[in-house]
Amino acid sequence: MTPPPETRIDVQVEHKDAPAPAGKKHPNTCPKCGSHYRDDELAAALWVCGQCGHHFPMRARDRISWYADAGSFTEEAADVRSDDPLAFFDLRPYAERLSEAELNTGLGEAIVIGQASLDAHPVELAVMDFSFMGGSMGSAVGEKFSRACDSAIEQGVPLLAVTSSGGARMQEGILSLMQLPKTVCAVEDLHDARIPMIVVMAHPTTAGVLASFASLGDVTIAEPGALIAFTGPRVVQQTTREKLPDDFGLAEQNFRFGHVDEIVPRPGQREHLSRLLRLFDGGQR
Amino acid sequence: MTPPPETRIDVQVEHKDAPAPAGKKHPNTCPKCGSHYRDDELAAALWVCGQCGHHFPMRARDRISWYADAGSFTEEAADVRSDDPLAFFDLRPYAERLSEAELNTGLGEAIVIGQASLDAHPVELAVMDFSFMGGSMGSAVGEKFSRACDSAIEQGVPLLAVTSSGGARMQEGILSLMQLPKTVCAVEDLHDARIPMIVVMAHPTTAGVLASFASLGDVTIAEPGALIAFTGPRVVQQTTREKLPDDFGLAEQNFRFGHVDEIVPRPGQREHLSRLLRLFDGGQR
Amino acid sequence: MTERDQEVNLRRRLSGLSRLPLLRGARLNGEAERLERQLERLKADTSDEAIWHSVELARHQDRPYTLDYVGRILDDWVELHGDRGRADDGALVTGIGSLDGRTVVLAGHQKGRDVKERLDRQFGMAYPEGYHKAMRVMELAERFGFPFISLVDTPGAYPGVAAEQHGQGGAIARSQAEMSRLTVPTVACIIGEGGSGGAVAIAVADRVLMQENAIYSVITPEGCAAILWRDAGEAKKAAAAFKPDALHCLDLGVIDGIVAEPEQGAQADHAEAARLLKAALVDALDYLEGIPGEELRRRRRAKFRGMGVYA
Amino acid sequence: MTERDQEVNLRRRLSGLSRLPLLRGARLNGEAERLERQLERLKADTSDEAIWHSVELARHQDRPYTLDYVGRILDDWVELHGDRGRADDGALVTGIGSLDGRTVVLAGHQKGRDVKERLDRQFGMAYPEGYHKAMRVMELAERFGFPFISLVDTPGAYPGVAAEQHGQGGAIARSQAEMSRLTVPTVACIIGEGGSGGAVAIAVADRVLMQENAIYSVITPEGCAAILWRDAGEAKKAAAAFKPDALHCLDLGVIDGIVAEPEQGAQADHAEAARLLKAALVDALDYLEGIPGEELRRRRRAKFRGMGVYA
Ligand SMILES: [Zn+2]
Ligand SMILES: [Zn+2]
Repeated sequence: MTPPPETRIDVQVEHKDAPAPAGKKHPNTCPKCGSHYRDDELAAALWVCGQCGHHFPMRARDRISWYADAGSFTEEAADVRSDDPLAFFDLRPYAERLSEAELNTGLGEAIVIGQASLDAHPVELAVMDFSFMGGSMGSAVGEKFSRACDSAIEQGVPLLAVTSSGGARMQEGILSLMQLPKTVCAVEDLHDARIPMIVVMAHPTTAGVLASFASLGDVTIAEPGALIAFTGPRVVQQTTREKLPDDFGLAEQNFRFGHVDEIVPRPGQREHLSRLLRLFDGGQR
Repeated sequence: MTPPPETRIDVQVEHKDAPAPAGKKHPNTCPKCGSHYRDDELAAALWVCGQCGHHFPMRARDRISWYADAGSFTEEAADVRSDDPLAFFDLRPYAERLSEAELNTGLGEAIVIGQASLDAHPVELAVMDFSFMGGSMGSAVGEKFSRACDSAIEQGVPLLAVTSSGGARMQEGILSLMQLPKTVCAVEDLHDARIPMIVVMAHPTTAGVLASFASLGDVTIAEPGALIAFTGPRVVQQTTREKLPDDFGLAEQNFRFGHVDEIVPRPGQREHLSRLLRLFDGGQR
Repeated sequence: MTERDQEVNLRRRLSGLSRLPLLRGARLNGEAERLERQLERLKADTSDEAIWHSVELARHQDRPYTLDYVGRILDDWVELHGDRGRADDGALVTGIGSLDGRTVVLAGHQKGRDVKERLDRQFGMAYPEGYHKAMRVMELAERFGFPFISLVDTPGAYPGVAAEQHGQGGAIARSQAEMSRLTVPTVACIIGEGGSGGAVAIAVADRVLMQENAIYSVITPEGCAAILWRDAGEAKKAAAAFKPDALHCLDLGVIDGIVAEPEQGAQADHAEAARLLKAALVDALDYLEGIPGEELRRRRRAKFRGMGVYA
Repeated sequence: MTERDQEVNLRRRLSGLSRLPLLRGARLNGEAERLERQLERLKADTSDEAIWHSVELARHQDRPYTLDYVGRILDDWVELHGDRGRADDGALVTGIGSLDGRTVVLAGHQKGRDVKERLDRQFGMAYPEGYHKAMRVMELAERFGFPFISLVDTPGAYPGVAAEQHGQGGAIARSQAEMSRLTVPTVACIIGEGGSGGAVAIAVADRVLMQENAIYSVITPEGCAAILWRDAGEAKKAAAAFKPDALHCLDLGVIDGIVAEPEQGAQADHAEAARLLKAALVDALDYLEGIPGEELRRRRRAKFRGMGVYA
């Protein structure tokens, strides 16, 4: 596993409910208990705080290196890039934000897809990366996720999706909203082919991604402390003035309310996923 | 519409949650507002209190005479009777209770089924009668309801079921419980044949009947004030010591919680049902 | 694209559309000229004001809501209540009715007309229970082969604590999934605000229509402005940037047709707005009804899977 | 029927059963002799005491519960939580596991072992949410062709205010309906208390088995006594009258086979009880797996539709 090229998370303005950017603090400072880590220490610990168990964000390529058996990953659709159909311009042009994100993250988009094996079980991976414009879903993310579904069907192997997203990418306007039904239809095609999808919800899984493919897993696990909400706490409070429960929107609350199958800390994830893949391999049809 | 042969409701011990038997009071005394009615007055008003709208129990044959176009009803399976497979004996033998119920009600069992038309729409009717051992469901009731499903399939007409029951008939032991999956399977056969079922829940629709075919209607209407509960208020209170809401288990609460489509007082029922039958007749398949 | 290119592009699309069976009724009803006028208006449409006018009309307090249309376009109507699990959500109404001799199942967001009704119906913002109710009637439509029609008019799904706890995201996802599985003809029309996930939850249809002054967007203009401009007051600027109006949605391939409104907007003449909507719905159903169910589903999924622009 | 007739009748049934493929495993494992012994015991079984003994063993506090069996009979196991709507009901556990090399989906009521767990799991009495969770995993089984196994052990569905408000009756009905629709092999086993609607909700299976000392009944003995004898203390009398024991359920055609328990009862030797249960489940699946899905469903419905005795 190689350490990530850049561990700082660019929250930008895309995601309104992510934890506040670390500001002056060193990015490897645990926001929960204040412990400091060197990059290599944190990487070796799967970006989990050794003191308190806080799960730091994990980059897509790091997660793939970790999940996939050594050398087994073959990336797909790496050339798919976002376009700018609305010539969108807010405080800065969308095109400029895209270029900057690519430069900062070394990624072409907020999701990486490809074929791999996990503990010798062949699997299709679709892993989101929050550092690319808050993991927001535009046309390119929707297209790449859909292609992952098709590739899983073609290979006849399960799809393992890891979500981390602030929602739809509003710079693509209504087309970003259309990525919801687009990815939903892709999952339904997957299910018609009787291919399972396992979803791992990482921090944060919100808005348009939660309201589409992320919620359609046959089995859904969440990382501890991950925010999993359609509407984040700030907007809920501003809109309704309701008093929010302490664990509002967190994985733990979602588990209690029946929305995820299990909360699995990173150290146990690979074994958990391997067991699931083994089980899905044992059907009679 | 002929007045019922016997309007007194024999609650017996079968139904634990029905309103207390009227005791010394005249059976035509409204339990809600105390108004008195002659038999013919009450019958002419569809057994609805003119003062307060309370819905008195309605006998199966009266309801059939009312719903069915004049002369259109042809009874089916009238000869199906309960048996006594366990030779059940509590304070009195089951066989004796059955004979008495038949004598008192003029019915062979707690449900009457047959073909009819309602506003010229052909329909299969399955109407329960609470006066026959509290409308409890034993093997004969399960069989007759199932035959109504088959008859509806054979004719290709909707099934209209009216429920009023204290639950499974425990004198038939485990066989009475098996009427739940039996009637559920009959409804599923009906649905596979794309035949609709409309359910009218009358007071009380509880326990085993609510937990089987009564809950599987494509459209479900309830009569005002009807008790609709799997476990009735007395047992809930005795078991859990919870404070019960005022309208616990009533049709109105069930409507608020999303379990019935509409509460329709008797004077509007026939038109409501006619409209539904007309709509179900207008499909494209 | 220059403005000129844009106009040419749209003219081509509109003229193409007028040849589609979908718009047969439009021609018959003299809507072709209306589309021409829309096109004329488009030339001025690059102004913030023109798009903002649509936003205002889409949210106009006198605009007809779902039940206003139901009363005018359906001959028979029985509202079906409740999700069979927890609640009856007044922000999303469902029922079975008769449209021009055809039995249809309908679901639509419902805003309130007066203060009390607005609160009761949460301003047309549904809880997960609303989407569960919609899924229930979709299954009813599927079982009996009734076409499914949805009328979309919501600022978005309800953003509350209980709504989140009850699974707002999952409900919206599953409602879309349910629509993508149907083998009956499905038509959606955005009749006011098509706000984000709460809107698309019931709009995964074979034919997605939009009224002339309706809007369809990933976020409210105010929400977008608050995030991207850091100032909710910049809503006009945001709307101009993300272009939620019907013509741009048509241009982007997101909708299949535009339903004309009375000259001053649907709020000015409910009866006429209903007549135009009814004609468009009937035309869409006429067009769809010959197509086998499996083929409908295949085409529907292919259409949505083709949405988006990427390099 | 005289006692003599009853015995003859049962002997005929048992000998018939031992020739069924279902009991192939039983023969191999020497269960035939066990059945003989059961038959011997039956002669004394007309006494209230013998039936009551089953009631006591079925509710024995040391009796193995669903998760005790899961840990012993499945090689892999991943518990699946939550109904995707409102809650994760601990009174009914669901998951996916591997039984003798076959992936299966399993659902079972779960009582608590200590005071805290008993309260957390409501003594194995599920809310509607529990049945919704069960339906969710049934759909998972159906989608991927995994056999569905249920272990039944509940005094009944939870009798509470919220349970009623959330639709207890409808949930039980729909869970049965869902089972009646499955095209995968389904096996249910009553492993303790098979209490009323809460039990049958997950027991509409191709093969319904009962452990030797389990009970299956329309109401608890105490509940029946309270209503019919007007005295809950007459529970023994009630149990003797409605006969909830396995042999009588077999005699009435309600179950398809009896799973032997260790000599003193399942509570005395969990490992042996699990071994016997596993063998019976594997046999049942072996028998069912050759039958096409549509045929399984047809036969399953025909079986339940044939239940009951009437004149
Ligand atoms: Zn820490
Ligand atoms: Zn009165």
